[in-house]
Amino acid sequence: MVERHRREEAPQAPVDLDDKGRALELLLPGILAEFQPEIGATVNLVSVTVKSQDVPSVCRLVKEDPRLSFNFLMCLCVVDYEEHLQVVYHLYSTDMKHMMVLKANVSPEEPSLPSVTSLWTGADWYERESHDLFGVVFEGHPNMAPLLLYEGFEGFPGRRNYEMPEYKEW
Amino acid sequence: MSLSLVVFYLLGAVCLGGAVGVVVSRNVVHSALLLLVSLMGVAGLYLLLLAEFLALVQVLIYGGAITIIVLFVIMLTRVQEFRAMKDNPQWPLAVVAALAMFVLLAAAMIKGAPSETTRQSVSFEELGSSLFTQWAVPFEVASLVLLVALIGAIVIAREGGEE
Amino acid sequence: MSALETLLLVLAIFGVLTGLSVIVLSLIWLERKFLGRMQMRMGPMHVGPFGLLQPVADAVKLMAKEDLLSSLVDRVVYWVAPLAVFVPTFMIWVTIPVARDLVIRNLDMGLFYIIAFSVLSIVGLVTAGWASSNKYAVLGGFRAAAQLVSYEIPLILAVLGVAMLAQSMNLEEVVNSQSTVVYALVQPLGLVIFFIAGLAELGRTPFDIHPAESEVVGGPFVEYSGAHWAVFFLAEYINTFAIAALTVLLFLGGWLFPGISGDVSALGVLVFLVKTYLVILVVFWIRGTYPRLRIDQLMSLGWKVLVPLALVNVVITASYMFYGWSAWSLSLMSLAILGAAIWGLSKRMRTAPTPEYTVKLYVPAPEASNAG
Amino acid sequence: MVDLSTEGQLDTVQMMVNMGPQHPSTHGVFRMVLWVDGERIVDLEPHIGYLHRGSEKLCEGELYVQIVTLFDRMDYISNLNNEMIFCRAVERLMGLAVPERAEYIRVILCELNRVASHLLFCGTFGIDAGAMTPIMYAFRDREKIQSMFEAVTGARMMHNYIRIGGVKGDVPDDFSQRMGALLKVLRQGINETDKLLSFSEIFLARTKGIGVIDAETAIAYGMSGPSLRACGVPMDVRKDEPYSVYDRFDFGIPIGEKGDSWDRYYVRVEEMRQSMRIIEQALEQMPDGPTITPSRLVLRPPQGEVYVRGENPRGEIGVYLVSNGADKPYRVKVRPPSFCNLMAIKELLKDTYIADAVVILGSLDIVLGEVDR
Repeated sequence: MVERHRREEAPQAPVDLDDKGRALELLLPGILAEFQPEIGATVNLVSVTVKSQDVPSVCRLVKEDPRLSFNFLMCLCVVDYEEHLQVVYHLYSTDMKHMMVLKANVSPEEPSLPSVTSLWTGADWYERESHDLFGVVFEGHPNMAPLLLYEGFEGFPGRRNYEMPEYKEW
Repeated sequence: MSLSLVVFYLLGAVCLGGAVGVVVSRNVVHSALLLLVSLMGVAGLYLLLLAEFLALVQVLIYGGAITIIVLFVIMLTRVQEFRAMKDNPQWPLAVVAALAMFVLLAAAMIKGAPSETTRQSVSFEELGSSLFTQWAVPFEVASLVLLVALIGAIVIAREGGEE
Repeated sequence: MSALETLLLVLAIFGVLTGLSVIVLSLIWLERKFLGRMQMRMGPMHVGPFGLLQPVADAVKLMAKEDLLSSLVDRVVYWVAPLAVFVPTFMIWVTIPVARDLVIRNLDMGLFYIIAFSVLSIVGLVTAGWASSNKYAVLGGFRAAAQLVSYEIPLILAVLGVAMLAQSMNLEEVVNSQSTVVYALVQPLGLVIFFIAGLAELGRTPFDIHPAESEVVGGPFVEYSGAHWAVFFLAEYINTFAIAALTVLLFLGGWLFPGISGDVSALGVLVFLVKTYLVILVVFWIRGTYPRLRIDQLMSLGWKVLVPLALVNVVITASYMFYGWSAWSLSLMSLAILGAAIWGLSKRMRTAPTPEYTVKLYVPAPEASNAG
Repeated sequence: MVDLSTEGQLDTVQMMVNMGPQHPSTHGVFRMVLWVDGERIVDLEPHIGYLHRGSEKLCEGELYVQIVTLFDRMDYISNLNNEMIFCRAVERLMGLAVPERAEYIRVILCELNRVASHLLFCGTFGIDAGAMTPIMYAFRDREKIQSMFEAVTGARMMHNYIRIGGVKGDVPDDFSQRMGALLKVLRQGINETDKLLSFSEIFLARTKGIGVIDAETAIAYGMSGPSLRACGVPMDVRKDEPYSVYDRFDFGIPIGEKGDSWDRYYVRVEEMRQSMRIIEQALEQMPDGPTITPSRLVLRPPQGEVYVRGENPRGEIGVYLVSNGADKPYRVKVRPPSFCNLMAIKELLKDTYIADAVVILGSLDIVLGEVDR
């Protein structure tokens, strides 16, 4: 069975940023000041946590700011931390060749946040996938139809509290 | 009854049967195929009359080209609406027209039919040389008409394609 | 027509049918083996010596196969379509001679007859596509109609050139008139046009656009199985043989070969068959080498290149006939036009010489690569 | 009177063609609903998910060492690259050092895997374009690579050879010689395929200028790998952020110009040559030593999250790994390159012919196991 509780006693992985990451860590607070982001770091990347309604404006800012120019949406995913769902954007810049993580928390009951498809066309299927598996609704997405699951699938199988159906012979 | 007469009646039956089928069939594609059957019957009749060239032209032009184009058009366009068009309320008019045509032709045939025909085959060469000498002007006019039609078709097709 | 003549005719037809079946079996084996060798495979090898009985085994399998039928097919048309393809392909063999005087009926307008009847099989393909009630089949049927109708024209015009040279449409006379020099040398342009148009008529690579299995999954034949599919298959191979045979008869001297007297029928048949199989090997060779053209490229090749070239061919042949030029001047003109056409075509297809058609190699500056 | 005007009635019908999930040219169970006007594609709607096995979710229920096998089955054409990316993610999280020799073996096998993957692409792309011989040539060479893999890893496809902290075992004794011989054969084979297909007039006519995408749009869609490099963007993780020992080799990044199908094809052909250069250098530099850092069977990495990038044959793969300190990962998310490349299909196929659709889809070189996961 999946281990449900977080193991508080486990050691924390050390943060080990490279030069670009450290530069970003210094640069980001100034640029994103108005959104009051929580700026931290994962093991190898700078991570920025913002409020879910700020996501599009932050994304636009980091995409258009010449010092950052995050023009490449590397990955978009949802992590279910049970008390909240975290939508994680991995952003990359093809010019500066640096990368950052943008996070936004949404409530598991009514998860919804604005779509970023207008900024990165490639967010399209990622958002649909997240909708399929975690039930996160991306407002303003052109077509929220199921992508990986079939029409009428019940439940959100990506979430940790999803009960896998018993194995059945067809 | 000679063999050729039997063949004649058979081919006639094929022609008429096909033609009736074209009109009666509710399926447009079936109609087109029956049209082909009918036209092939006509080709057979030509053959029976020793007009080999005409028979082959019938096969080539009507069998090969016309029927395929008709099929092509039918399949490419909305078949459902063609089904509706088969219930054409103008059919009494068509019957009258067809009957009038029949009467006209029958009268002409009865009046003009020779009592005894001599069957003779026209050779390929004779046909060719007469077309290009004696009938050169009509032949050229005919090809000009076809050319005009061809260009017209291209112009019409282009208008839709490139605006 | 006496009873004996009728009997002979029936026997001849029966003989041709049997002969064609054997030839088709041999072609299937040859194609698989030849392609296999080209692709570094063995080809069939387990059934019979050298896999010779593989086509027979295949035929038996196809006959024994269950005929699957979609519930939406238009049954009558569906069953008639294979026949509509097969009958014309068989009928043209009435007038194709395989050696001097070895033909069912030597028609005076033999060439015209062949062309007229070969067109009819298109109807079969189109209706097969339509009756299958499968969209790939319909698409394939359309493709077949568009392609085959278009390529009839250059084919006929190329044949016309030969008919003009031979002053006859009788195939036997066409062959006999090549006793001094084969028309392939007199009219290389005509040969190339005829062969290309013939390939397109057969629907073989690079013109296998209507059965294109990677696009329309077999086109008109997609829904057919078992014996009905076998009939299409049979027709396709008979057609391949017919086009090769016509190439040989029209351009390569038929059963004539320097030093071999064509009067002996058996020898003539042998020469004819060897030539025909060589032409067929070229067809297979092309199949093993080239990708497939797209339908619009095929159409523009047909209408914008082959038809004008075929017309030019007819015109120069007519001038040659009319002004009584020597044969080698026609040959030279034909070659020159052919060369110019090939040069122009390759120039058009390649907008620039080869070196531009490579990708560049990007090597980042050393400091950039060491940054991480 | 009946209305005999043909206005609108005689328009050609737009036909809906369901291409896939069972179609010879969709490279797996991909489905495109095409609306075609004759042969021209008016609109299309791609559908994926037919091979969705929930790999990412499955990872949450497996031990770290077991997950490597799940990654094997994601992109089943480039198994070793996939194994590598996951192992690197765990190693990065744990700060686990990998022995030099293991790194070299990894690089050699991954690059060989890249060659195998691209060979398969060349063959299937030939099939898509209607040429039936290239795939036989390509498979002849690919078989040799698979045999090499078998000799090293013990399996032809699902290797499970790259392990967290190194590789399963050392390579056979005559590895260098055999690799040298293999590379020689491969070079020749690739040249043959190249001669047969790449510059054939018909192939050029079918692929040049077909499915053009410009760099900006490609980046917006998140395309990566050869498909992006064909647009002239030299983006390659092996150069941008060299992992493993890639910074020790001298190799170039082939980039295209126009971003059409031919560029996508030929970038891959050139990449095979570059990969072989890397392999040769790696074989020369390969040190002796252990091939795995001993670690416990049940790994418990520290809490934290990590995102690692890697260059797969199909494009940039990424693994986002969240650990809560347990013996199983809390969340694994893969950035599948084919998934992102395939997203651009709508853009690429607009207003092309059905025959082009097949070529363009083929030129993207997708693997549905990875798209659907």
